[in-house]
Amino acid sequence: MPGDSKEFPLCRQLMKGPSPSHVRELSDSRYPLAMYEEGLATGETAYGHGGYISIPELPSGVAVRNSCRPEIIEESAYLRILPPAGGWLSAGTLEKLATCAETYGKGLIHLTSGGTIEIYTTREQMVPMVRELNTAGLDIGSTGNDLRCLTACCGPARCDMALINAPALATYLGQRFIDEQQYPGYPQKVKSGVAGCPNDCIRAMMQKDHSFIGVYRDLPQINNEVLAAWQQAGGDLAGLIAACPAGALNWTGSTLTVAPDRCWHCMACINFCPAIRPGRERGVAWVAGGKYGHRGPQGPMVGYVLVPFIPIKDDDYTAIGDLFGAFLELWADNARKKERVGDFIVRVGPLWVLKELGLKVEPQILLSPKRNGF
Amino acid sequence: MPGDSKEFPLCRQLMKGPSPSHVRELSDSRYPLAMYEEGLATGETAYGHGGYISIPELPSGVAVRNSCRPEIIEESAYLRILPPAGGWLSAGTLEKLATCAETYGKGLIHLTSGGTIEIYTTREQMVPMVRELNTAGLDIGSTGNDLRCLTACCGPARCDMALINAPALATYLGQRFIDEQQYPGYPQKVKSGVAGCPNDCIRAMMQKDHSFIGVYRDLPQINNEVLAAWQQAGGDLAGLIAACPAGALNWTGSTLTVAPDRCWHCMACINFCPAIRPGRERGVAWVAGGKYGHRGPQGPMVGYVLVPFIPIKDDDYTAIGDLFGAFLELWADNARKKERVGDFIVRVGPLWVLKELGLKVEPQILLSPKRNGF
Amino acid sequence: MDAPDLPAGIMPDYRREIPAELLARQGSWVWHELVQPGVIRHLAADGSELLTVRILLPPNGLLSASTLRDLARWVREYALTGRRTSRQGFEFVGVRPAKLEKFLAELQAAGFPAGGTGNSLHQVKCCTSFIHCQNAAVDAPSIAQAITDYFYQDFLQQELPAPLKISIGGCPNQCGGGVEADIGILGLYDAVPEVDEARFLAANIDIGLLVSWCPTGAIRPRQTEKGTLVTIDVDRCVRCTSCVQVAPEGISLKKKSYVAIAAGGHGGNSCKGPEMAAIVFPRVPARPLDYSAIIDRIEVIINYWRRAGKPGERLAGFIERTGWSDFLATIGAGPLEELVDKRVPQTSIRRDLHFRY
Amino acid sequence: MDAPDLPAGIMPDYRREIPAELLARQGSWVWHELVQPGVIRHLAADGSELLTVRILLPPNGLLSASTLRDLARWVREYALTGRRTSRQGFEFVGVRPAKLEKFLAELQAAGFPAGGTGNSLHQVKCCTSFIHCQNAAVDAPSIAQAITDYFYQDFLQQELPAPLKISIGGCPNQCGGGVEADIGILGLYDAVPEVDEARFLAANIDIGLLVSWCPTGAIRPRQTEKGTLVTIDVDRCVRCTSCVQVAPEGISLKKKSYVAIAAGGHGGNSCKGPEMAAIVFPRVPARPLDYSAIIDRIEVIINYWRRAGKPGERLAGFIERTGWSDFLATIGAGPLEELVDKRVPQTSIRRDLHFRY
Repeated sequence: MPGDSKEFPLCRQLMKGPSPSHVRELSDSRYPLAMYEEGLATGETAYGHGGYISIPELPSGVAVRNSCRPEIIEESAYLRILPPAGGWLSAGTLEKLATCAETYGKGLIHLTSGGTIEIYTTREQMVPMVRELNTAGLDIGSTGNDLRCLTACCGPARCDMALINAPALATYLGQRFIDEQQYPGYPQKVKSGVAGCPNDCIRAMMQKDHSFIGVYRDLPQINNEVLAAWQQAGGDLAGLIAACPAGALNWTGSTLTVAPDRCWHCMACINFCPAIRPGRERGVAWVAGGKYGHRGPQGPMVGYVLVPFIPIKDDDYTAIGDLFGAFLELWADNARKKERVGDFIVRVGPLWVLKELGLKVEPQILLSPKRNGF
Repeated sequence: MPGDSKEFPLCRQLMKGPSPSHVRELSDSRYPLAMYEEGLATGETAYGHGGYISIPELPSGVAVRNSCRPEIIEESAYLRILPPAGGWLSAGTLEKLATCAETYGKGLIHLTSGGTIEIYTTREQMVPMVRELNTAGLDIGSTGNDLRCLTACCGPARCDMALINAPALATYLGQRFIDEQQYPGYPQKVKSGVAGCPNDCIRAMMQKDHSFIGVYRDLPQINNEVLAAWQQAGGDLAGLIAACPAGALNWTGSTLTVAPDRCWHCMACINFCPAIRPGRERGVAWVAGGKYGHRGPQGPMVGYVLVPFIPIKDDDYTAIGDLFGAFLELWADNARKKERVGDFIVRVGPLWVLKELGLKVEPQILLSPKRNGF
Repeated sequence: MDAPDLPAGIMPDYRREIPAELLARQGSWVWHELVQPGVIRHLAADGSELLTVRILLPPNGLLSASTLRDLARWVREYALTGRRTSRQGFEFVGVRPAKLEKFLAELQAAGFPAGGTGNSLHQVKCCTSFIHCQNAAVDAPSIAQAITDYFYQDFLQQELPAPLKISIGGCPNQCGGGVEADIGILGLYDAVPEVDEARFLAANIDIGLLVSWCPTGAIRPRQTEKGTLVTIDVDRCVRCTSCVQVAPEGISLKKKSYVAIAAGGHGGNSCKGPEMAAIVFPRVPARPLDYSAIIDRIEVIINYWRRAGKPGERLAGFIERTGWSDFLATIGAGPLEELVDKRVPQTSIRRDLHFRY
Repeated sequence: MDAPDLPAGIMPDYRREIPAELLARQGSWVWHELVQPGVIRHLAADGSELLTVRILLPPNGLLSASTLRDLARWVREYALTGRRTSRQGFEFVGVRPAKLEKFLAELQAAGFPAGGTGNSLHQVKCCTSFIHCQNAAVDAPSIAQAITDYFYQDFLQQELPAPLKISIGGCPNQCGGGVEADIGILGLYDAVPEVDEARFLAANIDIGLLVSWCPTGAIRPRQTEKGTLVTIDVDRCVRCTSCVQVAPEGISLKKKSYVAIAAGGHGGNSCKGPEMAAIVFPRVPARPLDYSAIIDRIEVIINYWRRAGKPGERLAGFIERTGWSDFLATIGAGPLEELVDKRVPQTSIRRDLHFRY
């Protein structure tokens, strides 16, 4: 930031608080701070409509924001990088990103809310930057009407709740559908996610057009020895029993059991107590239609469950990939222009989607049967 | 029924079971049983489109069903009688109806599912029959696009749960809006009901376009002496506490209390235990939009609560009548042709109705605030 | 709404139907209990009592004048007054305790037994159908008769987990209330209405009303050289027959019909709040008088609830506790594909992972 | 999707980001516990441990190359690897227990303190807004900064009833996820978009898309002599700005803006199932950098929940237990008229009598 203390007064103000400041990061880079100051001062963004651009030799993942203040910056081009699943970033990758951003960009990295990584740059620097990213095992994509923001939770490398290997499944899908991530050919963007268990820490059911969530089909496994130790150490048994939203936990006085007909296979007891572990019969539920945005007839919506349980055995994701691809094709063939998956499913009906894909309605996906004779 | 045992075989079959038979009633009257036999035999009704007819000197409540089998009966005319509220029928009224049905009709009385009373007759007999009904304090109406099926539950003359005098309120409304019951001037029929408490035994919230339901605003009254006696007589205290859907009942070991912040003012505990009586601060909730029929954009629907509590003091129903009339006028002025109240309210929004009537949104009517930024 | 040349209308005064001694007791009742099937005792704080006897009427509240006179006679002899119930049954209110046994015997002998209270099968409510209505797809009264005959013992005793109300509506108008009962039967049409172009054009049909009344937007106007016609989208049509009601002159229906059976409707506000019944058997034949397919399915539902329901647990609460997936599987409901909402909002499909197996 | 002349794309392999010793332990973790704010200990069945340190990043995940190098250096010196969280925070995974204290002190000194775990304020998630986006109605990062500064202690300690997640989306696209957090902030436009007829006609605008994208049917095509124009129904328009996104050439917007504050969003499936947050303050000024009106309201919400929430009770569960009517009244929400759904289905209005006063 320039030395003159009268410059960028609003930006300066954002560096005064105790918490980490984005303005400090911006000013430590070659980001044009005057653009941000302008936005803050006028109460309107200084960027104008931009879009995805075509750069020879590059797939999607290259875009530009127009500028309403060309005297500050003509335009702001940026690359969008496909992120390693699960958010994992080794020291080497962090350094490689830093180097790319410094060498070819504005020295700034953006970990977006959608899960991708962006580097602000110029059109000219894009091809060399992508070449360098490629050598580091990274690539660009995820802009325009393509398969976007394919993300996962951290997975079993760190999490004790992971029912499936979410980063592995996301990586499998990402590789199999790499063209769909890089070459926009869909009616609209389609965000996808893989969550390792029904806790859905990444909120895939709400944010993603198309997601798989790890689930179990048998019952939570109770280890009564561990339970006794947990109680001795102050574990709150009454609180545990009350935590079950389905009222499925029963305490006989000496052992804890799960009522098979009541358990709805969530994570409440498992989250609460180390003596309870998830069931062993595992797979994914398939959910489609989530979105945060207020576009389209439905606006923001939570996705619909289309299949409650698809088994996963021996880390074979082929069947899930087949379904993932078949659905995207069905949507692409039948959606209206710019129709998000959620709006599409509401319009054609979840039933139609299942029928077209040759799938049956499993009773578990019914909240209740319809309450009319139509 | 004619003596020939080969006639009306299907009708005959319906008289063979142990339970009371409608065919026995039909055959004890001058109802043309061949019409019913025809319907049963073909699997299709033998009646055709009919409608409400105009008889000089009579208001609505006179109608006709056409016949698809004119050789059996040319047409079937009928009167619809406004029922005494609460379903109350004295011996004298029963006899008067019997006499009217025999003298002027086919000797058959129909207690309809909508709560009215019908007598099948001919066009010619209508005027004299209505004159005789009038002398008995009865009148016709409730056909066509008018105020229909204004009914109530039995009320405090028999029921221990009645929070308000539902038959009295229904009778007040029926008298004040007698023209609206007799002279169709609305866009569509509008069924109305008054239920004495949230048990809503008459299902007004579901069946009626427009209803008032007795509610209380303070807390259920617990008599701990009666409670002790009830427990001694085998009353199930744990069952009582579990019966509260809001988890608002607390047992201290010696007394039972209601948590004021949890109680949602239903009848669960009051229904369960004689030691708990409804609160004393009483009034009605106003509900609009219920319907069973699969017509209109919404099909069958439960009504919306528009006002949670309108106090009733000293049996003064004027304010409720004012609201009842104001709403009907608003609907009549703004509804589309043949638009039921439920479809109307969904189209214009409950908020618009409240605003036009100069009413505020009370927080109790919100299930939750809207879950989008629209 | 001026009708100056007509006499002022009369709203009947319910108080005239109730003797003064009972009117005077309005609001004094503080509790009620079931004495035996069909007999309810209301209690006042001062310990006084009021007996009610509820009887089964024939389906659809159809009563000959002579039956009506019987009811009147019984009222005069045994009770203070009477009332029709909202389910088309009948109650004698203020029955003299000393005469109760005699009265019940007389009712039984006359074929109008007392019952339908508490944990019993209550009066089956239904619409008029083939007896006196042009809209009926199926004949609700004869279905009601068949059901009541078959489950007659459940009307006479109180051995079910909780009250059981069955309602039958013969067509999509659902005057009989099949949409809201513990078990509901809905008469439905099989065929999509058809437009008779010549008759349609000849009649003066309100096309705006026709289009706006269609709940699914299946009817669209179509300009032709001869005038405005409509087309009916077969995929969108839900066979509600609204269009036939608006334009019987130009739109007709092949009357092939069936019923859907629904379960778990509930009113009142002491549990989840009022909810319509949910369709569990979407397509059951209902050719008069062969109702075995309907009765079989109702029996499956009742038997499961009777076997696994807790005391006091209505069918809706039972399903809520055990879950729809179990209920649907146990009763053999379906096909499941036909239980899913066809219209927006598609509230029948889950948006959480609360699965029961 | 053939692009024969381009090299095959690369989906990064997440396993390259995780050292072999940690990959080998995949699936071995059976429990986790919070050691102190910002420090999580995962436990394996064999008793071995894995430490994670979570730090606060600047709003919106914007990091200079030098900060990125700091992160890399810390990974190399103190941990096995790192990861960005889905809330734009950062975690060091596999922190060496012996070096934990030193590491935490170094992070603190560098201005990236550990925290945001368990019953604390977690990283405030937000979109890019005025920093690099054309759609923003308000500037989410500076709002996030103001909130984080103000509630900084709640990030550093775990004294709230349960975790608290705040998200901010600067425009109706809601990339920041304001619609789903415990407390969400949604940037909204005040003005209804306006059609510039001359520019609209001059541009080649896809009218079908324009009409179909409008969530409320507020845009209708209108034939004029000059060509097809559109009109925007002011009463129906919900200011989602979809039309401006489809046709920026012909439809423009006065950029007066504000925020709505929502509460009680929740994901996961261990309670009611995922639900978006509900609007409680529909219109709060958000002029940069005067965010006191936002912070005041958030503080009212947090203080009430802090005072009356039970241990472990997320904001949504707290509201569920105490009821919306109480919550709205206590925090002074409203005006209530603006909290009601404007669109079908109007799920915000009750259809039962479950009233709390």
